[in-house]
Amino acid sequence: MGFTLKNIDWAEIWKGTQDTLTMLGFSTLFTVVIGLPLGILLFLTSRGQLLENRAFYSISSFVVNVLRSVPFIILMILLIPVTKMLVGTSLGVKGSIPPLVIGAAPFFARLVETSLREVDRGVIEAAQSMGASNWQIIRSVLLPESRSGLIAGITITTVSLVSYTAMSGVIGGGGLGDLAIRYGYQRFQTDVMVVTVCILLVLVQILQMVGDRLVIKFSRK
Amino acid sequence: MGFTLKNIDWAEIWKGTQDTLTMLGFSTLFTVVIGLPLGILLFLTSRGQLLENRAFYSISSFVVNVLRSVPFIILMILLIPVTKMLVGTSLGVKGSIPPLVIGAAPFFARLVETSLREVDRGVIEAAQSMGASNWQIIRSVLLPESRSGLIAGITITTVSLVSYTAMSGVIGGGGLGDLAIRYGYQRFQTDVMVVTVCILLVLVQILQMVGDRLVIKFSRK
Amino acid sequence: MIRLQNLKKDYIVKGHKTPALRGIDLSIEKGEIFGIIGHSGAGKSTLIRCINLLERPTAGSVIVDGVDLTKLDEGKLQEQRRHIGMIFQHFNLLSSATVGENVAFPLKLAKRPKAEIDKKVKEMLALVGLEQHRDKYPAQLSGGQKQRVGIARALASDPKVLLCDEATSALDPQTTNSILALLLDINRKLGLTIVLITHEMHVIRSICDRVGVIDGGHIVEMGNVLDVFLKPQHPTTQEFVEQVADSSELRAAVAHEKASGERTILRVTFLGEQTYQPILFQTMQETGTVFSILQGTISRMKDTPYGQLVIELGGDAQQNRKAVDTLRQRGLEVEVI
Amino acid sequence: MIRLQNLKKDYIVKGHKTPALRGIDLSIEKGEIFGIIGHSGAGKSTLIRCINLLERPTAGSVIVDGVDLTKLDEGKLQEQRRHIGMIFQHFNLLSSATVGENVAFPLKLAKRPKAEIDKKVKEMLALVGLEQHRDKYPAQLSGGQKQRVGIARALASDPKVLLCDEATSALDPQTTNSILALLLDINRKLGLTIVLITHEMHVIRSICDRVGVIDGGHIVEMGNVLDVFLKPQHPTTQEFVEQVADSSELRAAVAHEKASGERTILRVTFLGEQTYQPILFQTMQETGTVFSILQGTISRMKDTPYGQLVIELGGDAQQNRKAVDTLRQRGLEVEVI
Amino acid sequence: GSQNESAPAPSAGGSQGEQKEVTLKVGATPVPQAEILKFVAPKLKEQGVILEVKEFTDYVQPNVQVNEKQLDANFFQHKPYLDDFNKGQNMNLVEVVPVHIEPFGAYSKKVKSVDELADGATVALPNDATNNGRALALLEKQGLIKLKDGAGISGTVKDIVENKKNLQFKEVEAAMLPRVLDEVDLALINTNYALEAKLVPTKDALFIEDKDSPYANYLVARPDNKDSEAIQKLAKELNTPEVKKFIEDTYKGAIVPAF
Ligand SMILES: Nc1ncnc2c1ncn2[C@@H]1O[C@H](COP(=O)(O)OP(=O)(O)OP(=O)(O)O)[C@@H](O)[C@H]1O
Ligand SMILES: Nc1ncnc2c1ncn2[C@@H]1O[C@H](COP(=O)(O)OP(=O)(O)OP(=O)(O)O)[C@@H](O)[C@H]1O
Ligand SMILES: [Mg+2]
Ligand SMILES: [Mg+2]
Repeated sequence: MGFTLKNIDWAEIWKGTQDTLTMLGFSTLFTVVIGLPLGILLFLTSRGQLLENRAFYSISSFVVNVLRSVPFIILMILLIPVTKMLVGTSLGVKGSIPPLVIGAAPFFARLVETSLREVDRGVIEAAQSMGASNWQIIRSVLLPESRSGLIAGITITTVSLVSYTAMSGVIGGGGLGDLAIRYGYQRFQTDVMVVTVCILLVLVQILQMVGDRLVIKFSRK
Repeated sequence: MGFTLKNIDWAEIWKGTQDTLTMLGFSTLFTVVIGLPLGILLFLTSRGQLLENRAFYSISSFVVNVLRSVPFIILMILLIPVTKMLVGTSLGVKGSIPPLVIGAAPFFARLVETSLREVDRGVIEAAQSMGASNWQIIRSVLLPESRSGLIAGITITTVSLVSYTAMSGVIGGGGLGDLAIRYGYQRFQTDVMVVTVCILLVLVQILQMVGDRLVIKFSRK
Repeated sequence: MIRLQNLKKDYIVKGHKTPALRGIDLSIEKGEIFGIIGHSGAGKSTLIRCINLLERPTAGSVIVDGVDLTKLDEGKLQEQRRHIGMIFQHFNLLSSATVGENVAFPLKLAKRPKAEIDKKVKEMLALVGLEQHRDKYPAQLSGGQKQRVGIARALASDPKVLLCDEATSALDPQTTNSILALLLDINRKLGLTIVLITHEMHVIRSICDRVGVIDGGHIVEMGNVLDVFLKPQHPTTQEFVEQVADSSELRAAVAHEKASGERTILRVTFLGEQTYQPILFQTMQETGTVFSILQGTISRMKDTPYGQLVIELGGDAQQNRKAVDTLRQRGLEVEVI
Repeated sequence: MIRLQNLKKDYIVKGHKTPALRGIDLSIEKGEIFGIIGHSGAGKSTLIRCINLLERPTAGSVIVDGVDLTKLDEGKLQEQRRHIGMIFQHFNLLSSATVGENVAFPLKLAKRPKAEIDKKVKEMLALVGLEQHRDKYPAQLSGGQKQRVGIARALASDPKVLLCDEATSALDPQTTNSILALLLDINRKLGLTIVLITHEMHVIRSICDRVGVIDGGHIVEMGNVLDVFLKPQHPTTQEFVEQVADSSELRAAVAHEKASGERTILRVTFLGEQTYQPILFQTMQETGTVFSILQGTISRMKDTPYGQLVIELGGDAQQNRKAVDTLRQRGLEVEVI
Repeated sequence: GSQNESAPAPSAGGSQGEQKEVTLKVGATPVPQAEILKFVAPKLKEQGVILEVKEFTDYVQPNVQVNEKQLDANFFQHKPYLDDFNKGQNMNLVEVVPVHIEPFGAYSKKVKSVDELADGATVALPNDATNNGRALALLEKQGLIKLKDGAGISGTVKDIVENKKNLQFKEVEAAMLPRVLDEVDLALINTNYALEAKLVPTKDALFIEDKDSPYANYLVARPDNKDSEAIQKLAKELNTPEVKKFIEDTYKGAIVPAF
């Protein structure tokens, strides 16, 4: 039985690719926009740090954990009202972005927290000794000094989002992963599965390569 | 409409909890066992490092990316033969462990790579100057020096695995997440959903707390 | 300018309180250059880090420029810190910023205009001799170059108080001297107050007005550099001062001469104008005593010439006694060893 | 023991080759203590890091104990490195290991038995005075304490060659002296070869046999410590040596005396036995010249006493000329300034 | 079927062409529902109804979204499920027309007939609410197990009161069933998935639901729009002879028309 591409509808694949890119682009953007400050807060309020605050840390850590422990599909369902409020619909590409972001942001926040913890205390102290405000320390010390770690974190998160987008099929999100599941898995069309997975792979390879380049570029150690 | 626990079958919940713990325990264990060496290899063979090897890095990075970009459910299907070979069945708790591990290990490997990159070059050089073999450098320098980052990485991975285990319902993996989806979501038994999610949450909180403690305990900076 | 009152600092090591500072009282005037010496681990870094509250003291107060820093809230403390520059023992440079950006850092924090920052950075880099390394990252610098970046950075923001923790310990003597000259210059022109930890006696000698000796978390001796150097009271201070005078060498020299029998060995100390006068020679000549120098230094302490020579007299007992008396009459300090 | 042949090292900065070493030829005998001095950024650390190949030279060969390290494969190189201890400028301690574990580290790498390791660690910590800090982590140590851990670690594995990059630059004079005494002791007892970078002239003076001066990636002068110190040829060396003799002070002293009219100023150098003889006094007495010491030091270089005094003669022109001649006849080196 | 009722919508004349086009959003599972919908789409377009098919791989969202008016209708469920859902969720979605039946079958690669099933044999069931009860009911009908009275469509493994052969049940995702057929003694597989996996229900099934199964798949809408012109046009198009032929030709008896 030769492998043929008889089931492939290239228009649909192209649409799926576009959908995946849209979902990925927006969800990565918002994940970073939300996850970065959250991670910084987690770091700053944790034990022994600048804004040590047991209560705040516990609460935000709890919220992050809630979001991370709920299975993604359930999260998606639970978030429907929120999603509708935010983007007007809980369906399709648009509707899948909020759950993706809310699922990935806490995860990214943890990566951010871990990266920031690696910043040399001495350098933070140097900034403090110059009278830097906390905001300045964040912007001019923590972020630049952990830049390569943060970029690696963004890469890891984005690649995870790629496989998350597949699950958005539940709410008709579409995209390549959904195509792979709907045709490849449910309709046993191996050719669709292979093609979509290959495209996903190329996408991920590109993301990873860009990420790696940037990490090396910004690595000053 | 008051909230009652009429649908709760505690025996089943207990069974689900056990299944989740079993899946989590084994998959975390093997994820670390596989992901750690893989992450170390990724790090060592990457540019400017001890065993710099463009070809090897590209290939292993590619494999890692393949595994990370394929939607989990598809990964599970593709892995059926492997799973059967490894654990004798591709069904149930046992059958869900290999795909969980193969899905999470590459992810953990990336976290390991990122953590190792934070180890001070000077310390590695010190070990080199004492004639440490690469293996000794890994064991006595890289691992202990990045210990707190690695623990944070394990915590992040384990918590991610918690939400992954929910997906193993596809192959009858069971566990709390699957209960939440099948009863809570599909059969609208809100009480089951609430109870299972609460247990998951407690689990995740405990994992996170233990992880945080260890990170602080091993943080020597 | 700086007043420390009963300052205490305990570290917690494995759950046990281990005191690093045990009650420091210290007052440093505006425009003063105050040196701190002490053995490794004595508490010098801890003390200096308490001055800008990088280390929160366990007890006591830190008053800088009339303000008790320990009582300030976050924002006010930041405001105060902008006037206190610090050079760190381990440099603490931003590894992600170039040399130029590191030096510009405090200026950026203070939101100075870009043109001013550029000008200042250029000026500071020229002062520490790193113009050509402006675009390198710290990891690409040698140890001494990193330290100079730290110095340039601390000085860039024109602080009123400068805290130096071993600021020249990685520098060769010429660079050290040029840095010291720079500090002295700023101190004189702008009244910069400097607190300076060092283990190099010649740094203390060259620029400090007063010096404090720390031992085991206490200040065990404090005073004008001259007094402390010439009449050290506490054993630790004596050790330090002797080290300069190289007592081990002296012992060797003395042992060496043992063979020559009957001997009188003196330590003669000159100070100020006397130093350059031929007092010693004339006295010996007058009393008919022969002498040789076993060990010693003639040098200056900041602006004051001083000298300390260990000499062996070669006359007979009476001549020698006469010589000692005469030297004393002529105002020299003489100690018979 | 160590032979460097035409060693070159270029760094790549922003895509441009910037040479740090431009062809170093150097040969160090077994049991020798070789000092390296040079300005900050001259290439000292780069050179010493090339000796154990932490930095791969761009060209040239590194022969240690008869083996060309640049030609070895990984495994053999590791084997060779076990015999080369190194003390780093920035300590490079394992932050996750206690002081004790850091010192034990090279022994563990060499798979020595546990009992032996424990014994050795105890012994080394005692030598550097850190017994009480055995269970602390590096972050809980002062700068000098960290450096001492680095020294203990480097010595723990009984290396045949020891590379020291500013090994005592964070230490107070007493601790420095005790460490130097320790190094000298090991050198004498076990024939340890030491290569030592420092910017502290007195370190060179105290323990080095030979010294090399690096400037801009070249060795510009090399020789016995005495020769180099007393007759520096290259401007850089002269600067270094003058710094010890504190030429700035001299200038001040000379300026100070200007008023007194007609004057002869001499730099007189003593060496060995002469140092402790009353040659200077006797000569002056005989020629009827008055003299005062403007600046100077009488001290020793490793085992050799030496002295260098700048004196002003107070006689008339003829007396002064006579005095100079006599001093020269008596074997002193005299330079009229 | 209710093809002849017409909604009292003012604009709903018999004429075509000039009238405004309406878009219908219909949620459906991929096979065969979505395919059937896509088959009728061109004809609806001629009548001014643009059919937008949203594919779901989930059995809850299509109902929820119809109820919340994010979708106009859905096409994925049979009546027992709908009833159960309405009851459970306090909704009153209504069925419009039945279209087809997907007879549920039992397959095996290890045994040739039910009698060969050994004691303690493993049986794979779909794990979703729609099919789980249905599979159990089929097993009960074969006399392999007995379910609690009134278990009905929402019966689960927990409702089994008698299990003579001591069957071991493995509940997995419906589409997974053909893939794990090798590993179990018996698998109850939805026909659509059996088809996809190249099983021939009429030949390979050990037993299969008969044609009068109550599990006909319906087009489902809300009470407020079930009579709208567009929905009615769709309903009518779904029950044409052409569709019947399409189903018979395409699915070769594994899916049978229910009209
Ligand atoms: N990794 C690097 N990349 C680029 N340039 C470097 C690097 N390391 C050192 N250099 C440059 O090479 C030159 C020599 O550096 P090296 O560290 O050998 O100096 P050094 O003599 O040890 O000085 P110091 O006494 O200040 O430690 C310096 O100009 C330095 O800026
Ligand atoms: N973070 C810390 N935790 C515990 N102990 C500490 C800590 N920092 C310093 N110490 C201890 O406090 C004492 C004083 O340290 P400090 O750094 O003030 O010494 P120092 O006088 O600066 O020495 P050096 O000249 O070696 O730099 C030392 O014994 C040191 O081990
Ligand atoms: Mg210190
Ligand atoms: Mg150096």
